[in-house]
Amino acid sequence: METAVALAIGILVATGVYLMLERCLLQYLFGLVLLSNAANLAIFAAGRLTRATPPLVPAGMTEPPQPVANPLSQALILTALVIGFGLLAFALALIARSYARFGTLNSDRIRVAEPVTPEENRDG
Amino acid sequence: MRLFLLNILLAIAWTALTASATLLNFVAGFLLGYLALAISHRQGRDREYFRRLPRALGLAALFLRELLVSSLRTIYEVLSPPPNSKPRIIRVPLEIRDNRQILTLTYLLLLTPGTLVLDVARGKDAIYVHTLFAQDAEAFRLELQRGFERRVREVMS
Amino acid sequence: MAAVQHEDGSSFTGGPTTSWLGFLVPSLAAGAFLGLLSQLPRTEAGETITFTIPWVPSLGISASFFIDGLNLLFALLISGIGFFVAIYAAGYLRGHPLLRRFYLYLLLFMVSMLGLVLAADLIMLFVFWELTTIASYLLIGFNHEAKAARRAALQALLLTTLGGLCLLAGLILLGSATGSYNWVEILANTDHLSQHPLYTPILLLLLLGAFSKSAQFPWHFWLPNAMAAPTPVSAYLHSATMVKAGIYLLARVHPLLASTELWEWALTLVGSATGVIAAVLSLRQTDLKLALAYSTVVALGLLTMFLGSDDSVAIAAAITFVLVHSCYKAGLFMVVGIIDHQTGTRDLRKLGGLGRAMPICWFCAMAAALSMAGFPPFLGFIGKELKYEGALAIATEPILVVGAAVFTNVLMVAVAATLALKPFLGPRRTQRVHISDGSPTLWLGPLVLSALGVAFGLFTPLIAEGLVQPAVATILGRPEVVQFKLWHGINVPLLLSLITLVFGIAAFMAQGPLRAGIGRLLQRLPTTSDRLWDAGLSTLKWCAAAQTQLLQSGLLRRYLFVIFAAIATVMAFALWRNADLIPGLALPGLNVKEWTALALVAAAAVLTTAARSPLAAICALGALGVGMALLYLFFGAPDLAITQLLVETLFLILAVAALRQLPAVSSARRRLLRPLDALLATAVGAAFTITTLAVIQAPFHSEVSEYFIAKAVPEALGRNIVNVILVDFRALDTFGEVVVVFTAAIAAATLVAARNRESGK
Amino acid sequence: MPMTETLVALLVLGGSFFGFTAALGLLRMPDIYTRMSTSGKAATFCCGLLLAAVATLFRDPQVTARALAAILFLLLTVPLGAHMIARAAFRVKSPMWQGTEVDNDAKPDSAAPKQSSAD
Amino acid sequence: MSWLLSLPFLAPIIAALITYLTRGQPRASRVVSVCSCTVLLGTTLTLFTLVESGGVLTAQPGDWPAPFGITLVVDRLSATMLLITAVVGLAVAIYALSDIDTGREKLGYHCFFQLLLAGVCGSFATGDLFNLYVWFEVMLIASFALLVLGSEGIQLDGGIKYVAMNLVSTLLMLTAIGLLYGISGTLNMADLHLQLARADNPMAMDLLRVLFLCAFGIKAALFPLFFWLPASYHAPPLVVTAVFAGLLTKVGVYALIRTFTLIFPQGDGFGHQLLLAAALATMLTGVLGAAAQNEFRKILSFHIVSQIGFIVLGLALNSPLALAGAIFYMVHNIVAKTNLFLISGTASRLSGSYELVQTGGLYQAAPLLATLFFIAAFSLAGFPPLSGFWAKFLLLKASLDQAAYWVTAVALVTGALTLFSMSKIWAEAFWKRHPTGNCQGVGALGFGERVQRLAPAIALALITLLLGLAPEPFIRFCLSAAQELLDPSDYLTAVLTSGT
Amino acid sequence: MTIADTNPLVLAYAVKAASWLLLTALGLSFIRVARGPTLADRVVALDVLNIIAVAYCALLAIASGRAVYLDVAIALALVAFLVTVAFARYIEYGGVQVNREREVTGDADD
Amino acid sequence: MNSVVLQTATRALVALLLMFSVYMLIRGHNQPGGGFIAGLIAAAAFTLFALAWGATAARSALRVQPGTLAALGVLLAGASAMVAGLAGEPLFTGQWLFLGGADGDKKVALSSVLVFDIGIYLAVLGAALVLIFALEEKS
Ligand code: NA
Ligand code: NA
Repeated sequence: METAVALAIGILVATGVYLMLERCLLQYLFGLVLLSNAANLAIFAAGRLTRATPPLVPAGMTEPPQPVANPLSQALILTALVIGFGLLAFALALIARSYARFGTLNSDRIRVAEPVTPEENRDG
Repeated sequence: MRLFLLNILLAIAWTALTASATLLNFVAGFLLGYLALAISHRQGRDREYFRRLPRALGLAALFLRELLVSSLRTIYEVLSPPPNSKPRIIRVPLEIRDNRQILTLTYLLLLTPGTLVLDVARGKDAIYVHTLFAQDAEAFRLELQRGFERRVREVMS
Repeated sequence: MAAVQHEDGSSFTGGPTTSWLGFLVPSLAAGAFLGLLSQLPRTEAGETITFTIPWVPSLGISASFFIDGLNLLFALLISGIGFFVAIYAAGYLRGHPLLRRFYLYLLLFMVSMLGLVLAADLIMLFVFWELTTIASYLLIGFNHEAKAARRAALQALLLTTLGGLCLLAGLILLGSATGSYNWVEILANTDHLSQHPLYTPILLLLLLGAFSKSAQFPWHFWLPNAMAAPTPVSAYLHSATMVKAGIYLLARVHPLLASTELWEWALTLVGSATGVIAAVLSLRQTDLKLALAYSTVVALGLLTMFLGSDDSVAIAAAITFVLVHSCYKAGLFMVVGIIDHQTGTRDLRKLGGLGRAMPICWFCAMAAALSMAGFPPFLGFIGKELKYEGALAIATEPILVVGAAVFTNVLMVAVAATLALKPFLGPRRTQRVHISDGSPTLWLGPLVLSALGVAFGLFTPLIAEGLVQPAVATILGRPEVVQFKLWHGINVPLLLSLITLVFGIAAFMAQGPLRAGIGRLLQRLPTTSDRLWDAGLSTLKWCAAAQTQLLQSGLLRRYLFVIFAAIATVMAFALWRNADLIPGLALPGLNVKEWTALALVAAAAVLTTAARSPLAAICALGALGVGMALLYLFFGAPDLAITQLLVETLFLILAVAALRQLPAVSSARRRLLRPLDALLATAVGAAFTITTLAVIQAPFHSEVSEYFIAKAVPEALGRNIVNVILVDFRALDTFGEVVVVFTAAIAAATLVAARNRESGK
Repeated sequence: MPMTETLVALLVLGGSFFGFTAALGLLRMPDIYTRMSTSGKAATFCCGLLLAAVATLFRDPQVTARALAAILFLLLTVPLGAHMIARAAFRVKSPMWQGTEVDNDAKPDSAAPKQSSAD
Repeated sequence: MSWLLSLPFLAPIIAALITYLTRGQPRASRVVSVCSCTVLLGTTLTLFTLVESGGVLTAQPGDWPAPFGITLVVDRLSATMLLITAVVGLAVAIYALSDIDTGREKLGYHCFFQLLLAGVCGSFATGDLFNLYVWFEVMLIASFALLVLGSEGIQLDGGIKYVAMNLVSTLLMLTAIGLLYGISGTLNMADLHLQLARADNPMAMDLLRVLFLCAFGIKAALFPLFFWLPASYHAPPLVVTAVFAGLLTKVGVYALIRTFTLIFPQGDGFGHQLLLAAALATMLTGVLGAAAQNEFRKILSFHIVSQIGFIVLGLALNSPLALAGAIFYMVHNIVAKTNLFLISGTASRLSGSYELVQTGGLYQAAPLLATLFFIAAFSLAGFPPLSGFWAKFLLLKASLDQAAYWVTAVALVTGALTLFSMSKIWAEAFWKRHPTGNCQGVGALGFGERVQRLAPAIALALITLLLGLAPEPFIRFCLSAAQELLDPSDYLTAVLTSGT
Repeated sequence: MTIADTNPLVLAYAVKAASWLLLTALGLSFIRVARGPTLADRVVALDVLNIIAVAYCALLAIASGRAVYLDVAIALALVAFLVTVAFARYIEYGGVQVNREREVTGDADD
Repeated sequence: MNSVVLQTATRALVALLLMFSVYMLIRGHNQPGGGFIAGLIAAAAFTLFALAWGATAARSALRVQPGTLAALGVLLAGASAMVAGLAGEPLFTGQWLFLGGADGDKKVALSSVLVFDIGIYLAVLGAALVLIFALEEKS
C-alpha cells in the first residue's frame, strides 16, 4: 500500500505544482491546497500506514489491547492541518484583497513592486 | 411545553429508578410519564399537549408512508431506462404562515423522495414544489394541502 | 581625462576660520615626528624596537608595532610632511564649511599611515592600509558636490580596495606559509619562502595590492584623477605618503620575496612602463597639478623599478629617492596650491609673470624644481646619480632600466623647468590684482621642504647614515654602507646626468610641439585606462542589469518555475547518486476501499487542475477533502479525518465567500496544456513519490510513539492518545499553532479592514 | 444472536443500495431538479439505515444515542442544503429538462433574475 | 530554567496579545512593545551569559523527558542568535515609535511585530524539528501580516510574491520533516543526530538533505531561490523591512546550520558541495543584482542575498574557522544590515525619497547620519576596523586554509562589488547635492523623533564598532560555538539527559 | 466485537457488498462533480458524496465494531451542508458581474 | 441570505452545533475530539448563523469580538501552561485536581490540560470567526 500512497502523493504534488505555475492567483492557491494535502499525506505515510485500531485506549485499560496506528504522526498532521488552514485563509484574503486593488488575478499583470519600467513604479 | 419538560423529567426519574440507562428504558419511562400526566391533567389549559402528541404521531406515520412509497418509486425511476415520470413545478398556495410551520412542511416535502421545495413565495403564501410523480398539478396541490399542511397546522398551532 | 575642478582654490566662507583641530593636528604630527626622531639612534644601530599588545589572540593577531630602519624613514616623512600639510591646510581651507571634517580626515589618514608603516602585524598593516584608503576616499571626495570628485573618489576607492583585498589574501597566505603574522618573526627567517608552494600566489597577490595602491601601470590613472582633492591632500596623500604605501610594502617584503626572477621581472617591467608612460603624459599636461600628479606616478614607477633589484645601490637609490621625492613634490604641490588659491587657476596657459608678486613661491618652486631636475647641490642630484648608478647595477636588463631612467628624467627636467619658470616669468595674464604669497601658514611648508632639499644635499652623511643606510640594510636583510657624494668624479652616471640635462632643456624649449605631438599620439590610441575603467563600469552595470532582468523578472510564475526546477534538479541529482537504490513500484496490498479513497484523491487533484472555473475547482477540492478524510479513517486516524473535514469545510466556505468578490470564470481562457510546466510538475511529483517510497520502505523506529501510547493513560490521564499528544506531550506545538491561527486570522482581517477603510473614504 | 445480525445485514444492504441509487440518480437524471429529487433523499436514507444498523448491532445506549444523533443531524441538515441549492438553481433559472411542466404561476420571484450559473 | 528558556517566545506572545487587546490605544501598545523587547533583551543576555559560562542549557516543557517531549535547548549558537534578535528587536521597536503611523498601529503593527519576535526566538530556542516548523510558521505568518499591513498596492504585490514562495518553502519543510521522522522515528534534533548516524538509507538521506536544503534555502534566500526577497523587501514600511532584513533570512540560515551540522553532518560531502555551489552563486548574483539597483532599499535588499551567500559559505566549508566565520558574519550582518535600513529610513525622511536620483545633500545636512551610514556601510563592505572585516577575514582565511582559491576569489570580487554599491549610495544620497535642495538636517525632527530614530542607529553602530575594535571575545565565542557545532557531544548529552 | 466474532456469513458478505455499493456510489457522485455541467450540479453531487461518506463511516463502524467512526459521521453530517449553503448563496447572488470578465482576467493568448 | 427556511432552521441548528462542540471539547481527552475539532464545529455554527442572518447579526450574537475571543483563548492556553511554572515545575506540565473517587474513569478531574484545551477551543473559534466574518462582511 506504500506504493499507492506514494503515487498519490506524487500526483498531488505534480498537480499542485502544475497549478502553481499558472498566471492566475486562484490557481496558485488551489495548487497550494493540493501541495498541502500532499505534505500531510507524506507525514501520514512516514508514520507508517497500518490498518490498525485508532490510537484510543478503551475504558478500564491503561494501554491499548492491540496495536494502534501511530498517534504521533497524526498529531503532527493535525497541527499542520490547522496551521495550513490559517495560512491558506490568509493567502485567500490576500488574493481577494489584491483583486480588489488591482482588478486582476493575473500575476503577470501585477507589477507594482517590480515594475516593467521605472516610470511604472507609481502606486496608483 | 411545560408538560413536555415535566414528561422528560419523569422519564429521567424512571430511568434513574430502574437503574438501567438504556434508550429503550427511557422511552418506556417517557410513555409511562405521558400516561401519568394525561391522567393527572384531565382538566385545564394544558390539555393541548395530550391532543398534540397523537397528532404528531399521525403526521409521522403519514410521512413514513410517503417516504416509503416515494422511495421505492425513486429507486424504480433511477434504475429504469429513460425517465418515464413527468417532472412538474407546481405552486402550492398555503394557509399556514408561521415560519416554523412552513419550515416543518418544507422539511417533510424535502425529505420525501421525488418532491423538492424550490422556493417559498415572497409573501410566504405559497411554496414552489418540484415533483417527479404528480400526474395532475391540482390534485397534487389538494393532496398536499389536506395532507401534510393540515396535519402540520394541527400539530404546531 | 576628467577635468579637475578648480573650485577648491577659491576662498571659502561660512565655515569656521579656524578650529582647535587646526592646532591639534599639527601638534600631534610634530610630537610624532620628534618622538620618532628620538628613536633614530637606535635604528641606526640596527636595533628593532617592538611594542605589542594582544588584540585577537585566538587568530594569532596582535596590535603590535615595531620600528626599524625602513619604517622609521617612512614614519618621519609621514609625520614631518604631515606637520607642514596641516599648517598649510589651515591657510588653504580657511573658512571652509567642512574644515573640521577635513582635519578629522587628515588626522585619520596620518594615524593610519603611521600605523601602516609601523605595524608589526600583517593584519594590523592591512587594517591601516584600508583605513588610508577610506581617508583617501573621503579626502578625494572632499569637494563632494562636484561630480568629477565623486567619480575620482570612487575610482580610487574601488581600485585600491580591489588591490587591498588581494593584499589581504596574500597576507593571510603569507601568515599561513610562515606560521606567523608578525613581520619581525617572519623576517627573522627569510630562507624558505621562495621554495614554498604558496610563493607565487603570495607574491602575485601582494604585488596586486602594492601596485594598485602605488598607481602602477595599468592602475596609474586613478592618481591623476585623485587630484580632485584639495591641494593639501594631493601634496600629502597622493604624492608624499599614501601612494608610497605600496612602495613600503614592496620594500618590506623585499627580503622575503625578492630572490626570484618573477619578482625582478614583474617589478622592473611594471615600474619602467609606469615611469615612461607617466612621464610622457606628464609633459602633456597644462594643468600644473596634473603635471605634478603624473610626475608622481613617474616617481612611483621608478621606485618600483629599483625595488625589483637586489643590488644595494639600486635599493639605496630607491630609498633616497623616496625621501627626495616626498620633500620636493610636497613642496611643489603646495606652491601650485598657493598659485591656484591666489589666481584662481592652475592652467599654465593662463599663468605668467607671478614672480614679482609671489617671490617666496617662486623661490620654493625653483628650489624644488631644481631638486626634481637633479641639479647639484640639491638632494635630487644625489638621488639622480644614485638612480643611474643603481640602474646600471641592475643585472637583469640594464639597458632597459637605464633607458627608462634616462628617458623619464629627461622629461622630468622639462616638466620641472616648466613648473619653475612658466608661471613666474613673462607677462601677467590673470585679472586679479591682489596677488601675494599669502599668509605664512601657506608658504611655511613649501619653504621648509624646498630648503630641506638643499640642506640634505649639503649634509649628506647625516642622511646616508641616519636614514638611508638602516633602511637599505633592512630591505636587503644585511648591513650595507651607503655613502652620498655630490662629486663622484667623471663616470657613466655623470655622463648620463649631463645627457639628461641637455635633452631635458631641449624638451622644455620644444614643449609646445611635443605636447601637440603627444596629444595626437594619444588620440590614435584605441583606448586609455581611464576609458577602459568607464567601459568596465558600464559593462558591470550592463551585466548586473541583464542578470537582474533575467532572474528577477517580476513574474511570479517564472520565479516559481525556477524554484521548482531547482528542487527537481537537486532531487534528480540526489537520485542519480543513488541510482542503484531506486525502489521498484510494487503495487498491491491495498483493499478496494483504500484504492477508492486514493483514486478519489488523485482524481480530485486532477479535476482541480483541469477545472475550467475556480468554483468547479473548489468543488473538486471538496471531493479531495472527503477522499483524504476517508484515507485517514481507513488507516486509523478518526481525529484527523474529522479535522480534515472541518478544516476543508471552513476553507471552502471562505473560498466561496471570497470568490463572490472575484471574477466568476477567471480561467475561461487559461491555457490548460503547458508542456514545459507539465514536464516540470511531473518531475517534481515523481521525485516526491520516490522519496516517500525510499523513506517508508525502510523499517520504522517506533520508540517515541510507543512511549506516548504507553504513557497516555497512566501518566497523562487521557485515553485519546492523539489528543494527549496535542495538549500534553507536545503542548508547545499546539500553543504555537494556535498562535499561528490567531495571527493568520487577524492578519487576514487586517487586509479586509484596510479595504473597508479605503472604501469608506 | 443471528436475528440481530440478519437484521443488521438487511439494513446494511438496503442502506447501501439506497446510496448506490442516489449516486446513480445523480448520473442518470436529466436536470438538476430531478437529480436532487432522486439523490439527496436516497442518500439520507442510506445513512439512516446504516446508522440504524449500527445502533442495532452495538446495542449500547451510548452508540445508539450517537447513531440517533447522527440521523437527526442528517435529517436536519441535508434537506436544508438541498433546498438552498434548489432555490438558487430555481431563481437563476438553471436549465430544466425539456419535459418538465411548469405551472403558469410557478415562476421564480427572485429580485434580480440572473443568467444561468453554468461554469 | 524552563521559565528562562520559554521567556524569549512567551514574553513577546503575551505582549502581542496585550497589544492586540489594546490596539485601540496605540500609546499603551507602544509601551508594552518596548517593555517586552527590554524583557527579551534581559532574558537573552542572561541566557547568553549562562551559556557562555556553563554550556548548553535545556528545558522540557511539559516535563516529558527527551526525546519524547519537546526540548528547548540553548547552546552557543542559539544564545547568540537570541541575543542579537533581542538587540535588533529593541532597536526596531524604538525606531518604530516614530516610523509607524497610527493607522498601522491600530491595525495591529505592534502585535504582529511581537509575534514575529516570538517566532524568531522560538525557532532559535527549540531543539525539536517539528517545533521548529511551528515557530517558523509563527514567524512567517507574522511577517506576512507585517508585509501587507496597510495594504498599499506595492505591499500587496510584494506580499503576493513573498507569500507565494514562502508557502512553497513551508510545505517543503513540512514534508521534509515528516519524511525525516519516517526514517528516524524521532523529531528531537539531538536524537535525530544519533538515529540518522545509524540509519542505513543513503538514498532517502540524500533526498532529504536536498529537500531541507531547498526548504531552508528559500527561507534563507539562496540562489536560485531568493526571488521573493528583492521582490518584496522594499514594499512595507521601513521598520518592517529593517527587522526582516535583520532576522528573517537569518532564521533560514540558522536552520540550515542546524540541519547541516547536527542532523546531517558532512557525510560524503554531497550536501556541503551543493551548499558551496549555492553559496558562491548567491554571493555573486546578489551583489550583481544590487549593482543594477538605484533605490536605497532595493540595493540593500539584494545585498542581503549576497551576504546570505557569505554566511552559507561558512557553513559549506565546514571547518571550525569557517563556521565561526559564519556565526560572526551573521551577527555582524544582522546588526549592520538592520542599521542600514534604519538609516535609510531616516535618510529618506530627511531628503524625501529612497530613489537615489531624487535624494542627496545628507553629507552636509546630517553629518551624524552620514557617519552612522558610513560605519554600517563600510562594515558591510568588510572594511577594518569594523565588524565586517573580521567576518570576511574569518571566511577568507577558512577558504584559503582549505586551498579553496576559487571561493576566495569569489569572496573578494563580491567584497569589492559590495563596496561599489555602498559607495554608490554614499555618493548619491550623501555627497551629491540634493536635486531640489530640500534636504533637512536631523535638527528638523522633533526631539522625540530624533531620539527614536537615532538612538537605535547609534547603538547598532556602536556594536559594529565594538565588534570591529575588540573582536577577540566574540571571535573566541564563535570559535567555541563552531566547535560545539562540529562536535555536538555536549549538545547531545545535555539534550538527551534533559528531563530524566 | 468485530465481524469475525459475530455472524460471519451473513453480515460479512452484506458488509462487503455494501462496501462495493457505497464505493461505487462515491465514484459515481464524483463523476457528477467532474461533469457538472452547472455549478449547482457539482454542488449537489458533492453533497451526495459527503452523505455517502457519512454512510461509509457507519459501515466502517459495523465492519470494525468500533463506534469511533460514528463521531466522524456526526461531524460530517453536521458541517457538510454548510458548503452547500455557501455555494447556494454564490449561485443565487453570484460573483462579480460577468461583463467585467474580459477586463479583469486578461489572460492573453500569448 | 433571505430565506425563511434557512433562517428558521438555523436557530435550531446553531444551538445543536454549539452543544455538540462543547460535547466534543469535553470528551476530547478520551475520545475523538478536543479543542481544535470542537472549536471548528463551534465556528461552523456561527458560520451558519452568518450565512443565514448576515455577518453583522452573527457578530452581535457572539457578543464578544471574535478577535478578542481568540486572543483570550491564546492567553488562557498560555496561562494554563504557566500554572505549572508557578508551581515550580517546567511550563506546560499538566496540573491535575481530582474531585471524587480516585478510581480510573469515574473520578472527575480538573486539569490545566483541560483549561489548555479550552483555550485552544476559544482561540480556534475566535480565529475562524475573524476570518469568516471578515470575508463575509466584505461580500
Ligand atoms: Na496543511
Ligand atoms: Na543581510
